[in-house]
This record gives sequence, C-alpha cells and structure tokens, in this order.
Amino acid sequence: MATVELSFTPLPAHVRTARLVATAVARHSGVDESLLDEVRLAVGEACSRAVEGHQLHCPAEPVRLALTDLADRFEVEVTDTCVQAPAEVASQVAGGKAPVRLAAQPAGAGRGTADGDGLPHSLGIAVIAGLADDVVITETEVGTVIRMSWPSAGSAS
Amino acid sequence: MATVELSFTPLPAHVRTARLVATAVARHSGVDESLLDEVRLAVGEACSRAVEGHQLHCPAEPVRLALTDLADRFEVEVTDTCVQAPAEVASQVAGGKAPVRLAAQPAGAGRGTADGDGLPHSLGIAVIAGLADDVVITETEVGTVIRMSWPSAGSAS
Amino acid sequence: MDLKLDHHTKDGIEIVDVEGEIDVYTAPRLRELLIELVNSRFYQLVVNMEKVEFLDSTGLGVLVGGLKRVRAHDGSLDLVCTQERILKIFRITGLTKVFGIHDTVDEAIAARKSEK
Amino acid sequence: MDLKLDHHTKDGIEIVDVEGEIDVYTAPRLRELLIELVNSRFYQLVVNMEKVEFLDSTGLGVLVGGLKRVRAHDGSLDLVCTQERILKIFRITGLTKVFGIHDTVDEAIAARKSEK
Ligand SMILES: Nc1ncnc2c1ncn2[C@@H]1O[C@H](COP(=O)(O)OP(=O)(O)O)[C@@H](O)[C@H]1O
Ligand SMILES: Nc1ncnc2c1ncn2[C@@H]1O[C@H](COP(=O)(O)OP(=O)(O)O)[C@@H](O)[C@H]1O
Repeated sequence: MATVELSFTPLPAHVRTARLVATAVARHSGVDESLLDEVRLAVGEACSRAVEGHQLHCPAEPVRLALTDLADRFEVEVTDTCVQAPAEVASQVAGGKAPVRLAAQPAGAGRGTADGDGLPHSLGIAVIAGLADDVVITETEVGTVIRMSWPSAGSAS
Repeated sequence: MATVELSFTPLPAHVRTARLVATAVARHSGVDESLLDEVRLAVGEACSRAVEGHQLHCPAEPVRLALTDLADRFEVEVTDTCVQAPAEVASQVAGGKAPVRLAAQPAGAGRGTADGDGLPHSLGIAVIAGLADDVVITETEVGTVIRMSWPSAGSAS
Repeated sequence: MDLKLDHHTKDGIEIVDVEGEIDVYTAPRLRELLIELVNSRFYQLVVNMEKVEFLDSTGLGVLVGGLKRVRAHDGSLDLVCTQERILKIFRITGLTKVFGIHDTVDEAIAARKSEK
Repeated sequence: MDLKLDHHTKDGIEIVDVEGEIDVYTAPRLRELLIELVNSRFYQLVVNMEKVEFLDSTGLGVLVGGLKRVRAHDGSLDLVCTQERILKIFRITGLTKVFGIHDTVDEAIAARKSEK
C-alpha cells in the first residue's frame, strides 16, 4: 500500500519539499530517529538527480516520489518519467543490468580523486548507495526508478 | 502549472503530512508568514473532511492535494475521488449550486449553538470559509473539489 | 507536535491541561479523556488550552461534545485561552458564544464559583 | 534552513563561513562565492562548515569544483568540520582523502602555514 505520493515540477526548491515529506512520513512510519538523517539525505539525492534529468530532457514532466509504509520497512521510490542516459547510472554499478542491487557500502570510496572528471551524478549515486540500507536501481522504458528502503518499527497509526 | 501534488491513503496521520507540505510550499511561493497559519488550518480541514469521507465510502482510494504557484496567488485544491453526500456541503451554502463561492466571513456564526445537531462536517466547512481568502466548492461526478487560494508575492525560485 | 494530556482537581473543579496539536489525528484521545472524566463523575471541567499549538474542527467538535456531556449532568466546561490564533478559530465558527473563555485557570474557576 | 554565507581574511587566508543547508537549491550561491573569491585572487581558502545543517552531493560537487579552481592557481581549499553527520557524507563519497578536514579554523590555518 503506497501511503503517500508526491509529484512535483522539476525545480530544486521542490527537492526540499520532498525531503520534508519523506522525513515526516518516515518518522511516522516508525523509522528510528537515528536513521532519519539518512532518509532525508538519500531522498534528496535521488530527487535532485531526477530534477536535473528532467530539467534537461522533459522540464514539463513531474518527478514522482512514492513513500510506502510496509510491515517492517519504509520504502521510497523516486521515478524519472523521461529517459535519462542509462549508461551513466549503469556505469556506476557492475554490469549495468536492471534491476541492479547496490551493496550498502562506501560506493564512492574506490572511484578515484577529485581530479577524475565527467561523472556528473556520481556523487549523488555514491551518497545514496552509502546511506540506504537497500537500493535497487531499475531502468525502464521511460526512465529510472530508484527504490530504497530502511527498517521501521511499523506505523504509529 | 500545478507545482506540487500529494496523494495519500485516507488516514488522519497523513492530514498532518498534507498540512506540512502545504505550509512549506506556500512559504516558498511567497505567501506572507502571517497567512501561513490560515493555510495550514484550512488545508488540514479540507483534507480531514476528505479523509473522513473516503474512510466511509472508499478507503482504498487516495485523497489528492494539489498546490499551484500562480503569478500572485497560491492555490490549493483538495479532491475527493469518491462520492460524498453532496447535500451536506450544499446545505452549507446558499442554493447548493456548483461551483459555489463562499464569502470570506464567519460562516459558522449564524448557524446556531452547540445544541444544534446532525451537522457532522459543518465546523470544518465553517473554518475553511472563515480562513481562506477565496473558496470554491465544486461537486463533480465523483466527489467534491475544494479550491482555496491566498495572495502570494510570487515564487522565490 | 503531538498531544499531551494531564488533569488534576483544583477547588473541586477538574482542570484538563492540553499541550500540542489537537487535530483529526489526536482529537480522539482528548475525547476519550473527557468521556472518562464524565464517567468518573467530574461534571465541572476547565480545559486549559494555553499550550495548544494547533486546533482544528475535529478538536472543536470534541470540545463541543464534552460540553454536551457535562451539561447533561448540569455541569460545565470552560476554556482557558489567550492565544489569538486559537481564539480566532472559536470566533469564525461562532463557538465563542458557546464556551466561557477565560484568561487564566483561576479566573475560570472564580467565574464558575460566582455563578453558583 | 536557508544558506548564509560570510567571509573574512585571517592570517592571509580567506575564511568562508557557511551556515544552514547546502543543497541543490542553495549550492549555486556557494559556487558563485567561491568563483568570485578566486577571481579576486584569493587562492588560499578555508571553508568553515561548523554551522552547516545539511549537505548534499551538489554541495560536495561545489566544494570539489572550488578545490579544482584554487589548485589551478597552486592554492588550497581546506575544510573545518567536526559534525559527525556531515563528516559521514565526506567519508561515504571518498572525499575525506581529497580535502584537508580540521577541527577548528585556527588548526586549518596552522596546518596550511606549516605546509609551506
Ligand atoms: N567519487 C568522487 N570522488 C571525487 N570527486 C568526484 C567524485 N564524483 C564526482 N567527482 C567530481 O566532483 C566534481 C563536481 O563538480 P561540479 O559540481 O561539476 O563543479 P564545477 O562544475 O564548478 O567544477 C566533478 O569534477 C567530478 O569529477
Ligand atoms: N457551527 C456550530 N456551532 C456549534 N456547534 C456545532 C457547530 N457545528 C457543529 N456543531 C456540533 O458539534 C458537535 C460535534 O461533536 P462530535 O465531535 O460529533 O462529538 P460527540 O460525537 O462526542 O458528541 C455536533 O454535535 C454538532 O452539532
């Protein structure tokens, strides 16, 4: 049951709204206070990435954020509704096959220094991979879906 | 251009999320700080009313909140996606024809005392009418749309 | 953010201290407390709203419901509130005519005592 | 919530005080300031992040971009940060190896001076 869905025109300011909503719903869903910073940051990264992509390719299309309160997990899904360069994301993870499951480990650590160039979204993906407990990136016909989740104690309602 | 849309399963807890989002987006859209309390309350009332209706008639359907940043107004639209008793809302306003425009004046003032009965949502509608600068309630095939707006100084972005 | 409820007896009147947000999510808890008090034969109530940060129509409805219950036993339910943004909600719904609204708990008690 | 930027010279090093949230919305302003400083020939920078409440990858990117710019002039960009939640973001992106990160502005200045 997707409990809350947010869709917004691709503007940086709305990424803040997305962070706010994700944090509030996560808190209510029973995600531990100590994890809320991670949720806030990872959701912000995924939405920033989608906003940048939409601004380039389809500024009229909204970005979609879905927050689902599962039995013992809080799940977040950020969806691009227009095609992003799949190679860019694919290159971040071994093989590039969809869906790709990233290990929750410092993903940026092995990827060289600040002198490496041409990786426009790599920092964002590194942050997501480092923060979310579980990340699945799926390339679809129309764009990218980033699905992340965190443990939760179940809804308070 | 609808800038932010929220849809949520009809649970009281999500009304809080709706208030939070509406207030944040209103602030960013340039609604004066002194009006934000009114936006928070009116949006909460409209969403509470929709949640109660959905819980009775269609608990599986989400309630929809749309926030639009117009040139000099901030517009909010709360939509029931299932039929509500139109008579109840219609009885609140003269004639009951859709769309109905409510004057921004104490709407509850003339409607008797606490001993009056059988007006389950009347307080909510009275609050909305008293707070929103401009309110239009439209009965559609599938439910009720409450549209409210406040002056804004234009988006900060 | 959330609702905190407390109550104690003062001069034979039951004072209910409410703190936080009374909305569609939390109002059921206030309703339960008011019902519980009436069931325990407290019919003279003062609800102190000085620490209420948010009040919506569900909250108003619960207060009206409480008033009806105590009145059924010849009791009273008065409010303590000086916050303009909360008072405004009572005004636009016409409920300032229904409730006695006072500046302090002591004033509410005194007003009630003098009426008897 | 929002971003506040300030800067002043200390011991010949330009200290940039950052307060609030550095994210996709506000990072462009930090980028502009860093570019402006480099254009004004400040090549020794210390960015004080002690009052930063939120930092995302756009903010990281701007700091990396600033580092590249000053390095092109044989300059330096060091950070002051002791907040664990901010340091974590540098760690998971591998950027702790790229920036000198210090506990205080004075330590950052001292470390830079001793290196020369
Ligand atoms: N994991 C990483 N470690 C170090 N540097 C990275 C990493 N990922 C990306 N970068 C670098 O961060 C920089 C981002 O800077 P950017 O925001 O584009 O600033 P500018 O355009 O002003 O130079 C890029 O140069 C990129 O190569
Ligand atoms: N404008 C109004 N002025 C006074 N009372 C009202 C107004 N609108 C509705 N009411 C009353 O408020 C009460 C709402 O109480 P409710 O929340 O249903 O409590 P309960 O079910 O516990 O009695 C209803 O009895 C209704 O008649």
